[in-house]
Amino acid sequence: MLSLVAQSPSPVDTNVAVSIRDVSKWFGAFQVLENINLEVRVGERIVIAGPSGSGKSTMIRCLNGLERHQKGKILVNGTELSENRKKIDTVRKEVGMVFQHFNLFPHLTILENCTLAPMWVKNADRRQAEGIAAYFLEKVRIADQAHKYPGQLSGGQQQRVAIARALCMKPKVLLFDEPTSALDPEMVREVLDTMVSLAKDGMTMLCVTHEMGFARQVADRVIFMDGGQIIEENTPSEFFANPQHERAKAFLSQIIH
Amino acid sequence: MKYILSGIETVPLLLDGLLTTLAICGLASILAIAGAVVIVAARRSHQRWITAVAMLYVTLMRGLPIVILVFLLYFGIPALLDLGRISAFWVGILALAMNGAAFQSEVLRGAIASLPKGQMEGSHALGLNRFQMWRLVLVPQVLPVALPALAGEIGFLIKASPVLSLITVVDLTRRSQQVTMQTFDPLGPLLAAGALYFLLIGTIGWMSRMLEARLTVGKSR
Amino acid sequence: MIDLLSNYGVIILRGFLWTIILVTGGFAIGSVFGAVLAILLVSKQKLLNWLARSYVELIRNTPFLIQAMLLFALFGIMRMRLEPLLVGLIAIAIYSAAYMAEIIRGGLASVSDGQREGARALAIGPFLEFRLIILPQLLPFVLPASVNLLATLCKESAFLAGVSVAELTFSGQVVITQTFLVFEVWAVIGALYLVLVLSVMAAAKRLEKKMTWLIPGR
Amino acid sequence: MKNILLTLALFAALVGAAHAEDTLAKIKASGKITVATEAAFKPFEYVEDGKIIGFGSDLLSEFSKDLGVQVEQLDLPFQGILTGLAAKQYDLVATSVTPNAERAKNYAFSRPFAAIENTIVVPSDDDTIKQLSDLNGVLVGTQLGSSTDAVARQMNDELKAQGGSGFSDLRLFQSYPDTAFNLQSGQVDAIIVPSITAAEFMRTSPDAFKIKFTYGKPAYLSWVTRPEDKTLLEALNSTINRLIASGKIAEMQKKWVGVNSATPENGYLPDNAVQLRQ
Repeated sequence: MLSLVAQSPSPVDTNVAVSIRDVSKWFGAFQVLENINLEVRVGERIVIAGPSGSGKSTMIRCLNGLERHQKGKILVNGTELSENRKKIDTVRKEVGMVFQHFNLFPHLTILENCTLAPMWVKNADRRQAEGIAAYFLEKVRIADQAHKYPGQLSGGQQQRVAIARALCMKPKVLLFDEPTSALDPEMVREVLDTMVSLAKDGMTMLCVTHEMGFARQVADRVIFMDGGQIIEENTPSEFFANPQHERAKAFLSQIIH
Repeated sequence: MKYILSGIETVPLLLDGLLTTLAICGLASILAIAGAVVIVAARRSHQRWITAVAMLYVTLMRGLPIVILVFLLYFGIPALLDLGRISAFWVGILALAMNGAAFQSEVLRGAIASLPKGQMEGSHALGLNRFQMWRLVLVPQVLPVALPALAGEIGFLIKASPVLSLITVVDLTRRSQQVTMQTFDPLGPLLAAGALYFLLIGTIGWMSRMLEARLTVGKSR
Repeated sequence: MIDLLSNYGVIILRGFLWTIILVTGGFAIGSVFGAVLAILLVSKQKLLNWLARSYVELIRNTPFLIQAMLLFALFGIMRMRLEPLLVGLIAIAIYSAAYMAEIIRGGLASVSDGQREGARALAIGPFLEFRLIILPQLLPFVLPASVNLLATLCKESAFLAGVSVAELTFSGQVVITQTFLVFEVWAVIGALYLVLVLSVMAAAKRLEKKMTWLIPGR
Repeated sequence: MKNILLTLALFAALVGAAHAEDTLAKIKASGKITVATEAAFKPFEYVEDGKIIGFGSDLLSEFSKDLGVQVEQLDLPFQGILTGLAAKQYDLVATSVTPNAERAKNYAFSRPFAAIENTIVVPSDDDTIKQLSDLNGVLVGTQLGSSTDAVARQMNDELKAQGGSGFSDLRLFQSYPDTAFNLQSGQVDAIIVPSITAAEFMRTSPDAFKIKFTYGKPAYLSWVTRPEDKTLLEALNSTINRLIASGKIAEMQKKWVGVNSATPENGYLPDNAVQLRQ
């Protein structure tokens, strides 16, 4: 079904994965997000860039309720994020997140990290959960490490496990919060490759990252944020070739040498 | 409330007990730190039996309640060896110092263990002798790590010091009991003594935290 | 020495058993109370947080003997007749709760916020988050530390003799008033404490070794 | 352990102890006598305004005057006091001690300077305890290691011998004032204390307690020396004899205790007393 009025989709529009409308957020007196409006369609890959403190991490953390917005409306797969715990949990089951510091559970094996949530949250039985985990660990090319503990893996491997762990919940949307910025340079590539292959499979992705090569390669749109606002929104080719905004230009000149 | 008031009135009567507690803990702390250095040196000795004795000593001190240590030193051993008169004040200081030395030696050992290995190798490479290495290179690095913890250990020492009220020493605890027996006020003097201990130990703890904060300033992390 | 043990061994043994009962009982109650305090210590409820913090600081910054004396004086003023052994047990519970609270709080602080976020992002609810993520990471830290606390309690409990609680040290005093065998009695009592405390400490060490595999980052 | 002993031996050597010579000679030579007192036995020895005072202090100043020496007075709990004497930590126990069979086996006692009785004290509102048999099933308290500790055990045995159940429990406290606090706060039903202590309790808080009855023979109060220190004991006895003869002891009894009690020159010791065998 195709919506005719793309500007104002109805909440039940199954083609819209994430819809952010007029969202603002404050930490105390400091405004971190200011009237954010963004709509992500199913299968879209969005890269969010911007200097540190621009609110980009906060924005995607609002999308699974790790942060609460104070004004505006956020709909994820048609569910509105509110104070309601049930709704937050519904959203979290459908949205995977990959963190800068992986946040793997150190006391559990790789396999257990991947089966924990499916078994306890989605009540999958062990064999089923392990089957799914094995599939995704294979996909991130780390299946041979399944019985090791996170502490025994390199950073890049850990991040790939984190991606697999998120995938095991069969999410409709994947959020990436600077997934490569805590990694040693030689490990960035393997994680980005994994993300590219996910993108090729049609996963809806929102990535906060400074990896502009990745943005060029897979992003449908680049969002540039500064001072808690979305300043520019463009296709990657346009954004890199011809940034509209002064601050975007300054930012790009800093990160692309 | 009435007891809090009577406790406040009691405070001046307790001050000489407080002074005794301070004197004992002060002297015991100095002895304990000196003893700790000796124990650490013994544990680093190449003579196996010296190391073994030092370890045995530390184990004994960690396993024996200070109450029993004091009773053994004050009642038991003089009776066994037919020693002459010994002073409860000094036995008390000795007991606290013996106990403190064992615990503080562990603190020092930990601090020394935290030094990067390269420091010793570097010193050797520069041709420093053992003494120079410790004085010029290692001690200045160990102290900032160990000092706050050592100050904290003094707090433990003060908390253990009421044990001396069980032998002759009229410290803060025993002084408060004396006042209780004199005035038949069962709670006031105790509350006052408790408050004084709290202030004393709290101050030591606060100082050790300040020290820690000061010493870590300017250290790259 | 043999005379001493055959005639007064029962008194000493009874004291030894009471010390074990006092310490383990007080520790058990103190642990529960300490866990509650730890939750208050990390809570954002200002008043409760302040109360818990004050309690912990008061107990940790005063000598155990003074606390025990105060407790006896308080029960006396309230004219409540309790077995001295029970009051001693309560004193140990009160004391250990403060230290336990700090141990648990330290354990909670050692589990990073990232772990909680990781759990939340997977839609794991608060109860499961605690059971599956926080608790298993807390235990390797809390268990050895609390067993060490137990060893400390064994030693501190000797102070209870000063308030006439019939534990091991007090039983030593009783035997001495009847035998005047000062050194022998304190040597026996000391040996019993050594065995007790060192075996508890050894248990803590084993526990620590056993649980290192659980500690993040290794 | 070896380590502790070595340290201690070293330490003791530092403190300096020449224990081979006669204690009295040593006291006179050093010009100082060290005595141990449990200052929790009003009116004989107790602390007021940080100073130990009482009947014993008056006696002690007479004794030191006779010897011509200074006094160093230690205050320590009662249960350690005799063993500390045996361990030579002081020259004399200048605190009131009753010569009983257990103690007389190991220690020498001076001529008594006062007589006391074992009294049973109850809260003033108690009407149930009138005689020994009323103590069956009652929670009784006294001081650990005191003369009344032994008396209490004897009473309990007697109750049981008469077919009673005995005390429900005998609770031992670290000092006599402790027993009074615990009686006052209802922690025990009755306490067994020396009559003088009981009188003191009555004076301090007249509404709280009642003296109910006395038990056994009167007991005497003496000071204690090591059995081998005969010269010191003789010096002490001569001071006490002098004071009794001059009527000074009676004066002191009046002043501190309020009543007079006669004390014998002989026959105050149990048959097994070590000093009788010498």
